[in-house]
Amino acid sequence: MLQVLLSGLSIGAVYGLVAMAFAVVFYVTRVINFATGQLLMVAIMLTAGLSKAGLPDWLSISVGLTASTAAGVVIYFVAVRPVLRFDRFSFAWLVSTLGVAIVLQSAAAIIYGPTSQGFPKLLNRDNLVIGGASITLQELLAIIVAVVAVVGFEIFRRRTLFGKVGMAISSDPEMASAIGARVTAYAVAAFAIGGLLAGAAGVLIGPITYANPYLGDTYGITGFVALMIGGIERPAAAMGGGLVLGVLSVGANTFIGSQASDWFPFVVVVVVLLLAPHGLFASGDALKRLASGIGRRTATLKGAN
Amino acid sequence: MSTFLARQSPRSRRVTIGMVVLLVAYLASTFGVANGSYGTQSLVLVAAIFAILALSLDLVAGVTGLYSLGHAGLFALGAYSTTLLNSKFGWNLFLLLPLSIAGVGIVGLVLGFLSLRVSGLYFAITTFIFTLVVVVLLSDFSFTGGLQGIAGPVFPDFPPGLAFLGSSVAWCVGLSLLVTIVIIWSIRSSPLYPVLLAIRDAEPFAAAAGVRTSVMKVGIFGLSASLAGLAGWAFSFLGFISPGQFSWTVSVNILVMVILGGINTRLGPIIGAAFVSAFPVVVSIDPFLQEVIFGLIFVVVIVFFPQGFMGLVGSLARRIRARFRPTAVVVEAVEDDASTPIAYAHLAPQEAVSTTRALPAVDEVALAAKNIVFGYNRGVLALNNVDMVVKRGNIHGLIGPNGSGKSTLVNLMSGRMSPNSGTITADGVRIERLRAPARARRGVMRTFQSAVLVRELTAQENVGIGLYSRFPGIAARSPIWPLLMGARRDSRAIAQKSIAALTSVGLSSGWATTRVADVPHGVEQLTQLAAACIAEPSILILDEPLAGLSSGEVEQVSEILRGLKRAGVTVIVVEHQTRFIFEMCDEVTVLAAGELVTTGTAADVRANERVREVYLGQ
Amino acid sequence: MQALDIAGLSAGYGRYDVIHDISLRVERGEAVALLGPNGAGKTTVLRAIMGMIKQRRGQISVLGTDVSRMPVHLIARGHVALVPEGRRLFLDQSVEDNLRLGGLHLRRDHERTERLLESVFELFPVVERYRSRPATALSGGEQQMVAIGRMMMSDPDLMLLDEPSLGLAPLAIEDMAQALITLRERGRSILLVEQRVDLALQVCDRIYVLSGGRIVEEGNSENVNADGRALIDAYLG
Amino acid sequence: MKRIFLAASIVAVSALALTACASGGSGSTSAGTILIGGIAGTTGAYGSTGQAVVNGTQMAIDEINAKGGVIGKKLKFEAHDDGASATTSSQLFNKLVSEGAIAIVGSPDTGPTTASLSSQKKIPVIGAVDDGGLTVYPDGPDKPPFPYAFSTSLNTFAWGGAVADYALKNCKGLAVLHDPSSYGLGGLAGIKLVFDAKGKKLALEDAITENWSTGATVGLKSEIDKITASGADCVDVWLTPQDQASFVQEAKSLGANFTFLGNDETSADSTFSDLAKDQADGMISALLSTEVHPTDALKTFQTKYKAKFNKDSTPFAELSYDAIYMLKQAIEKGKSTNAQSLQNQLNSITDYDGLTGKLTFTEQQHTTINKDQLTLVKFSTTSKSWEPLG
Repeated sequence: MLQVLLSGLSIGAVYGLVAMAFAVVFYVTRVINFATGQLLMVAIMLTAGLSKAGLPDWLSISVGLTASTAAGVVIYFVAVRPVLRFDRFSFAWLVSTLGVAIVLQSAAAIIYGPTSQGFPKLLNRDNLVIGGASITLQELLAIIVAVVAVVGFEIFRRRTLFGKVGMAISSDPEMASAIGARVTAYAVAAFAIGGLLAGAAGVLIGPITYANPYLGDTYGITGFVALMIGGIERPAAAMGGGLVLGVLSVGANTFIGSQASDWFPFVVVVVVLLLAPHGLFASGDALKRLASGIGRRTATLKGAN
Repeated sequence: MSTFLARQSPRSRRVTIGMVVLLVAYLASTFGVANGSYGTQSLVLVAAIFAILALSLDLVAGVTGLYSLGHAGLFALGAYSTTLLNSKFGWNLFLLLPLSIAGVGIVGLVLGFLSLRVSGLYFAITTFIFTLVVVVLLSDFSFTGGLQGIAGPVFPDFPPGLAFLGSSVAWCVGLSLLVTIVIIWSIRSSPLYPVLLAIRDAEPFAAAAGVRTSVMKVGIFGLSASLAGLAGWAFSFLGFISPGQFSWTVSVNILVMVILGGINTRLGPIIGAAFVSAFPVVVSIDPFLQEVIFGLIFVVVIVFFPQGFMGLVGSLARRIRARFRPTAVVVEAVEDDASTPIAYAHLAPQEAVSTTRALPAVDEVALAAKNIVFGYNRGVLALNNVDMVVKRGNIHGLIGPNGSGKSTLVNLMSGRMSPNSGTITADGVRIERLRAPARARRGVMRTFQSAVLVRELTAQENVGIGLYSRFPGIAARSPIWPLLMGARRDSRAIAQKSIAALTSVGLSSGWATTRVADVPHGVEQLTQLAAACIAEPSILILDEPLAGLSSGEVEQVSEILRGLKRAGVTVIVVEHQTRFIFEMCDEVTVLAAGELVTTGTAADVRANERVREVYLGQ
Repeated sequence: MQALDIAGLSAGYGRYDVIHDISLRVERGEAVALLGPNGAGKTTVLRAIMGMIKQRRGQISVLGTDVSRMPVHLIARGHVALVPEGRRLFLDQSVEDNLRLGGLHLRRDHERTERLLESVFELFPVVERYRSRPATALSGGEQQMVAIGRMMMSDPDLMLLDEPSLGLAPLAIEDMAQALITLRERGRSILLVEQRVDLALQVCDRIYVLSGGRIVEEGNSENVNADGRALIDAYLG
Repeated sequence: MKRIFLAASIVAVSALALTACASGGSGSTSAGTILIGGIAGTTGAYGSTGQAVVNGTQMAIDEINAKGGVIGKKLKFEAHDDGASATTSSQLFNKLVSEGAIAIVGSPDTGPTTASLSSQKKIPVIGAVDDGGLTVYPDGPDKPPFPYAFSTSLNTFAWGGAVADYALKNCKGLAVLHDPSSYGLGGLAGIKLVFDAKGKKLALEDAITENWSTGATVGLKSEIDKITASGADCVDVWLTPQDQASFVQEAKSLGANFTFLGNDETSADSTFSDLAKDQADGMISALLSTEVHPTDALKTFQTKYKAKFNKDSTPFAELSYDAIYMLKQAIEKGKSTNAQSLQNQLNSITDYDGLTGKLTFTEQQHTTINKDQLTLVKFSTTSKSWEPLG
């Protein structure tokens, strides 16, 4: 049980970081960056490539993270800003960010070849046994990074002036600019943070998955599902969704059967969406809202008769 | 044929000829493809199937504003049910056609019903999850062939006598696409199209016109789903089906096709489908480079032409037309008008609105709100125990300072909201729990403070939305609208009545054909008034009809109100301009801070001390 | 140098102009009211000054600087602040956070920020009492005070107010009028959009009357009070 | 109105264009060449296999053409990337057939599609048809194969059988982790065939859904406990090389003392050994006996291949090369490129002496490689190579 929880949390932390990368961008710009998975891939590929070329691991990792951060910013300027300038409410960014995803992925395949490459082992060799459950240091690191990311982000959001400006932009971008906030700068920052979070997820998962240009698809989609479970409105909720997804997948695998990890999380997602359409952690108390929702519906039904 | 054509007007004759030419060309090209090489066939047929999907998605996404990512899942259901029921149970393929259309349609209705509890992005997400679940189920069960998939059924060849027609599958797919095009284009040319756009852009307006918007949305999603089922049915004959062909990326790709081709256009989804599905097969260069270029095209097209290929074509066409006929550009003409006063048609107040329902019995009560209590979420009460009784055939004013609860009361009377307690009766019937469309059908119509109209439609089309509840079966008939004689007659009737209604509110025919996005505020307000009057309401509620009107236009509205009164319509007017209210109204109700101050004749109200206090701020 | 000088401004949404050829000015330390019926284009004028809509023709200068093509946030940093229609507080944040966000570009000047915060609390003691509450928990009148406070926090030279009396109880309106008069006495320039003529006349030195997107009348408050009463009545019934 | 005419003319023009294409397409191969189509995923994570297939085929065709072709005609090879998409693969299949291809080579990644289309369109599919096994025998090893699918490819049944033989001799219990596609199920079927014949049972069989393009399956760790609980001491990891490497590393770092067995992909190229590094030591797989003890012909081929493509040859290149020569033989014997004739002739090839061994097709046997042609091997980190077992 503890093993399930630990393994689930460690992989959930990676899903959660990708989900958070989606959510931070969405929080500020109301855009879903469909190339988020590919940002993860960029960090993995660069880290692997540089490490193979003989650079020390820490340097490869920092270059990888810097690159995914920068790539996030580039996506904003190339694929998102021009679209939003034309029409703030269009969904056209869906096509353009998807286009960037295809370009990044294929470019990586051209540069590195389509097969998997080795990734520095980092802390993956060292094991820790907690109460009969074992966890590698790398997995522990993933959980720690996730906690730091979510706590750090929340502190930044609620306690610093910059974070509060971000909240203001999220709720009313026009009014925020009317108090002097540079909305564009914040959008750039959001895409950068998104790139950094996705890159961090990549570095954390790399030792298990190795480096492959097509990893972006795999993790983009799981991160997106985690986002759905948690709720898209708040980055912290997205991380929650990732952790829930991780524990559910590992739990389903252990208690139901190996293939249950494919469908069980989706059953949960469906139930979640039916009960709390805006995600599990969207606003404090989903159950309370559910109860009042049912009450309201019965009231209107009665009214209709 | 010739006599049939002779009976038509020159314009509709040209349209009919055009349609026939188009149909013949379509069938000829289907013939060409059916007799073409396998290579051409598989290329065109896959593109055609995606065109069906893209068209059906455009109906929900582009027209109705519901961005569905569930179409790959629905597509999969159609393809798999056809394949499995045929190969495992031997069901006839032609029996499976209606079955998969209806079956997937029903799944769509259920999915739509569940998903529509949330809107916008969350609708996309819920339907997205649906696709994920379908694909996971298809891959994990062994009777579906698991991950590796299953060979589709073989479509029977033509009998020898018809062998010259070529490949039967090509005809099957070609005709499926043709049916889809007919349905989608028919809806686009039917009076349902403006209604759907109104649901997308101006839902309160649609509801106030008597459209049950949520039922309509679920219904349209169901129709779109059944077209996806049709696509799935046809797709199963192309060879091989496996879960990977219906993954979420396919859902996204269909949306990409729609956006890339041009959302909410006739040809855009078809062009987008052809491009996206054919590109990887047709362009044979280094495969990785090809992928890179594919992605770049997405970005470049969307960044430079956010409205897709059709947007590009449209702007080119406008430029060319402008070069040859620079004076004929409508937009410029309108902008010229902007600086001059609105050109009103000759006023004919006595014909303003003919109503058959209202009975001129002045003492009878038309609408009565009693003991109304209403509060927004746990806040202060917006209305506290308010009474308002409106006599039949009267013009009844409702005034009060900002924030006094006038708009709230109007919303309660028109059905946008229901009171916490208290009763509202119209013509003696309790209506306080009815939704807006049901009240509209009972003859209670309203306008909105700031006009909410569909900006991309013309004034005339917007006014036509008001007639939705007066022509039965618009929704049911819309998929084959142009083919129905009665429907075409109705279209003409709706157009004529709309123009007449616009004329009756004093707008000349020039405005009728101008997009609302391009008309000045006053015209928009009057258009809204026309849309409410056209359905011949017995009770008409006007929420600040004068907002933003010039003095000439105010006189115009007065004239219209007098016409309505003559026709026996009961009118409730909320307005700030008290001079107008006192001049026009038989009775006036005054609200302040959510409470009733007084009701009485203009003179009574003017003389009332408390009114002076609270309202005039003295 | 005027606080605000607008010359020949035409602006609107989409293809269509809402306001046509507007020219108006606000001297430094002057309070000016923009009156007119609903939909006359008053809000559009304020939004155009703030850079929130693109204007098609004309020029807007604030304190001698041309802001016609400037992005919104730079205009806001150039000593202009807006109390928008409907207040538009950041509802998920506390009252104090809302106020401090108003002083965003003074964030390095802690002393000044604290001083401004004090002056807001001094003007609206009720706001100080609720400083740590979320903005949603406040009544309409209290929210309006927070919105005005938020505007004051940037220490602006030019204050734009869009119907600040909307939804307020008569007593609250009186308080607010007093607050505006105090601000004007402190040398701030004010452009007030208001439907309540009495309030506008009480606070402002001069008025402009807007109708159908054009300025149809301008004058001093005294003149209007004396013989312009009829004019106002003509507009407001 | 104008728009309608515009649309009509667009449709009409494209109709004409398409008909023109159609008439141009079919006659193109009659001018003294024989077209052989190729479908292989040359992009994607699995792309290197596709490239090997295309290269090997091309080499055979170039050689044959250099020696004057077949029955007086030159061979022409036209290969396309299917991007591992079944839809694209069916489109390409139809396209190639319509251009007059007499047979299709491949596809190594969408084999189920090409194999089932081959029997629908009655056109032979040869060479690397996925990894043989269930792709060619859709209903199981003891049922008839697709009549037009002739796989010279590595065969999951064969590898499964070889691994099972090893396990029966050396293991107390065997656990199998397999992916649920025809690849993993084929391996499982091969293993079970051997176990069933001896009346033995597997200690554990678990299907793991993995992303075939990247591997990158993360739930593998929890399998380790299940395997320990089942009492198995040997694990056959029938997954992608990436996942094999990842699993072996995890298991070893957790101190699990299993004997690890692989599949045909494990030793096909260096992906597994590169990724697993030190932990690859002791991994058991099987290689074609011809790989372990190369013939002179194979050595020559490998040298030429390396010279031409600057890459080491893989079995996928070699078996595709063999497939073309077997096709050549079938054409020459039947003196026809007619599909029916090709089918008959291919079915009667016995003991063809190819790079991958003595190859035979019969009506029941549509895979050339069976477990008797395999040699069990073990990876040694000291020699960095697969060494034959005892």
